[in-house]
Amino acid sequence: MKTSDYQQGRNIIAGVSLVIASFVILRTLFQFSDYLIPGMSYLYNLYSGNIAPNVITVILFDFRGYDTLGETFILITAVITTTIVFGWGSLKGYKKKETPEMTEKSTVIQRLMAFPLAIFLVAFGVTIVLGGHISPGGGFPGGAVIATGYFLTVVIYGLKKTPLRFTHRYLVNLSTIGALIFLLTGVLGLVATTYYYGTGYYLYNTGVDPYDIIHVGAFGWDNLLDYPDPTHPGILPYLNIGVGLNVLAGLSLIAMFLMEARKDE
Amino acid sequence: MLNNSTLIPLMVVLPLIMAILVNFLHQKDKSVKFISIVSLIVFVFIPVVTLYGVHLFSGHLRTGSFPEVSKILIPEVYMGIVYSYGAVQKILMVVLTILTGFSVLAVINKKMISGVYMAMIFISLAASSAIILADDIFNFFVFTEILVVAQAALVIAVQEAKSFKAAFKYMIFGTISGASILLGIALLLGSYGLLNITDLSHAIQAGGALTPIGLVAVALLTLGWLYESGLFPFHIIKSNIYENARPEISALLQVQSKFVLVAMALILFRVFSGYALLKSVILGFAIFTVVIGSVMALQQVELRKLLSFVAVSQAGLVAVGFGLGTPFGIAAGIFHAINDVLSMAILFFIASFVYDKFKTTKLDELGEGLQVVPLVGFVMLLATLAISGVPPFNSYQSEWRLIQASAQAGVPELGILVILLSVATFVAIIKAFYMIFMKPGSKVEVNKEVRGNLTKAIIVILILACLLIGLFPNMVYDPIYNFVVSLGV
Amino acid sequence: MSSEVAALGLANQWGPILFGLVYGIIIGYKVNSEEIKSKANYIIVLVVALLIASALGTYPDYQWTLFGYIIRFSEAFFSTVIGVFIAMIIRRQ
Amino acid sequence: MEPFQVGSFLTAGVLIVTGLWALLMMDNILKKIIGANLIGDGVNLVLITIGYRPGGFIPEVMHHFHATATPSSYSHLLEFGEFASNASYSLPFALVLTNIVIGASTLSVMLALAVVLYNKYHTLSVHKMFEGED
Repeated sequence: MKTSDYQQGRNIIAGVSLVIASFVILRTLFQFSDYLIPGMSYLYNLYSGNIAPNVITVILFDFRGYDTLGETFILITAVITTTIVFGWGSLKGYKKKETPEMTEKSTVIQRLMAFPLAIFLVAFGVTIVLGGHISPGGGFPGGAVIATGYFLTVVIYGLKKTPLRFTHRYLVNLSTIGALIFLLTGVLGLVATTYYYGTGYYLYNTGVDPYDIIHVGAFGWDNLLDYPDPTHPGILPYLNIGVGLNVLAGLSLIAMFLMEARKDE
Repeated sequence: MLNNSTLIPLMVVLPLIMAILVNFLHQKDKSVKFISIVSLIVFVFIPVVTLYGVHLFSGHLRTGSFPEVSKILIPEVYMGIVYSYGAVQKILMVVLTILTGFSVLAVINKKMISGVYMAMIFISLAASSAIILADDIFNFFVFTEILVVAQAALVIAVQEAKSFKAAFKYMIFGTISGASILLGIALLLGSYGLLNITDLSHAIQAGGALTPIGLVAVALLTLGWLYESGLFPFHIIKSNIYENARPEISALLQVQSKFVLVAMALILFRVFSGYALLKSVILGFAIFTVVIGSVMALQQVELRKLLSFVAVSQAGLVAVGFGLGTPFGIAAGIFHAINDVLSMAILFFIASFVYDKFKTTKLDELGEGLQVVPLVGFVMLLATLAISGVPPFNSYQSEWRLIQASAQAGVPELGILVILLSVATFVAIIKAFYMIFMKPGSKVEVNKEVRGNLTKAIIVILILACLLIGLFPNMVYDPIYNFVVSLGV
Repeated sequence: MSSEVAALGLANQWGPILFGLVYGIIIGYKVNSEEIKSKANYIIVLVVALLIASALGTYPDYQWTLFGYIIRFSEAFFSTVIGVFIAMIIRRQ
Repeated sequence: MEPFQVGSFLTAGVLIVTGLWALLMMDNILKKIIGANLIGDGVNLVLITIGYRPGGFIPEVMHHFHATATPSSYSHLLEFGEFASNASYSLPFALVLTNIVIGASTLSVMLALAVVLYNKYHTLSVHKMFEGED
């Protein structure tokens, strides 16, 4: 067989390169700890306290906030791609179809506890989202927890009878709102710094104003961008809120699509 | 230090906002159409008016690095993300936005418009702009991942089994290359403590020879580069992608891939400028790509496959310019990338026209097209001349400069390779031209409803642009050369 | 400093409450409770929520101050739950 | 050289190698996807381990935080020197958070593609699925 010879040759090449790559990677990582330096982490730790207590959130949403924008958008891209894979209309069918196997499998205890637990997870997720600048957490973990709550009810009660009845359109709207909060907060920083300073900075933290560019407090509307909280973290919680909405909607949508598609076999 | 330039982030942010909006307005075709056309005009306009400079995201200025504690080798570092915008970026951005505009117009014209599809085009435009502009290695990584997913989505949208398989392969290898880029970044971050590309290159120069960790990082980043630009070990995956997308989208995909190639090669050269072996490795992979790509292009009997392999082999030629490693060679490589995307775009648009008009792109079945569409045939002939480097057109200028650069760099043999590639490309495409437009005995029906006036206009504009650059090459080449010299690679 | 912080927190902490309510209403707007037979569920929610909130509030490493942390944790948590119920009541009408 | 750190790096290396092996050598499409995810996890572990520092603080400026200051008084950036010289490295953690989301997104797209391919070919074997192609 010609194809199997070809396959075999390819396997041998793949195996040899795999062995070489494994050797190089393992050896490099074995030596790696001798070369480590604090680098920029030291600088971030040095200055982050000016903005919010949680250094990692400050890096994620302030120093490298633009990366986080990209991160938000890769989730949106994945959601849209999943939509394209299955087709926009593939979720319409579930209202007509009976999906008995889901509800029959779940026991009484599951059915009794799933909904309260889901509400608990939602509330817990919101707490994580809103506490991102003080304690470990933020928009991504919080949104993931909320989506877990939604998915729990879907697994126990089925997509048709679930008490948390998110529709496709609603989730798309939520993720649009979340992403727009992030994007437009950045544009607002750009516009405000251009207006007061002549040159603009995208995603400038207008609420904290660490470089004293727009003189927070001198004008009434500036204070709107400072989150009402004793730590005064500026725009970070707003970005967290937007990301949280986006992530909960995105992950729920992906889960919905993967769940529906499985039944279509 | 360059000044902060305000409008730079809008080149990425506006496409993202528009992508969100058109995704939101899915199924409202009229408003999607309106928004797309208006925003495309804005996208083309912004790179033209933006001033050269850097953009400091979140307003974080350059700060002292406390070398005794942080152990960073240079006295001052950028703490935030930085984008830099120079002459090369400007030219690449203008070409990218204009070609994206043409693709979007073609999509709108075919009534294939849908919100999600348009959103993916805008997101891929934003991601490739970010890759061109980024001066931060991790930001670069994030947007390459977005680009991979968005390109896969554009291929998936065809909804055929082959396109699903091509997209799946692309995603699987995309995760390998993404992981290898990130591991390379992690190794650099661990041993130099920096993410900004300018700072990183200064720190590596200040540190003397590369550490063993740094060597592995070079290898990993180069592996990622080979994948992102579709060079030798990954050429089949990339050509699969080009061939399975709609042809007018392939015109867009090849632009993005080639510009990612240029952007990432510039990053590699800036960061590891003192490392001589990198050039030879790149040259080796580039030569492999050129040879294999052109040989495979000669074998094909299907127009889209043929064009895909031509696109891959031309990407190899761009990489040859980088492999020479001299400023002259690098400038010639970038110049060739710009020339090549223009003429490849013409060929892909012609493929799209042929596909609409005759409902097939199999060369055996086509024929006698010149009597049906004489203008398209004439432009295809001109584009064939343009892509294979015949004098009045633009590729002649860049290939001539590549040959000169290889002679200067002490490898005149490469000049022969360039000429051979031109001949092979010419033969491959002229065969396609003959079989579509001249060969007697057509087996296909002509779809009379397809007028294709817009496609005709696009290809005429593009061939005029090719001619213009061919007649006045210094208009484009001089800024590129000055930019490359100023990088000091 | 801790009492100072706690006092400040009580005076100036309407952010988590407001946005917890907003989140709760957004999510609760889609809750349909017709399928749920037993109303006892809601009491379970509140009790479990209170217990876990206090348990997490006393977790030693992550607290700012014990009091401040419980306040901060609970306000977002309960305002979300309240928001969900408000939205459910609005839907019932 | 901290033995814990070296062990963690080696674990990450083993994860990456396992993932590569699954990706290149296994025939099942789901195993390939799991392998791809394992590689991402290994790289994440490398990044987390870079951030490790023996006896370091968690990177949160808790008791040092200038809580009572109002925003308008920040005319210059304050420095938290004592905290910064004791805290663990914080930048890699932020990068890991980004990479986790990237991994989840690519995973979801690949799973969706796997579902569609399974529905089309009724097999999970990549070999059979890609039969007849070069």
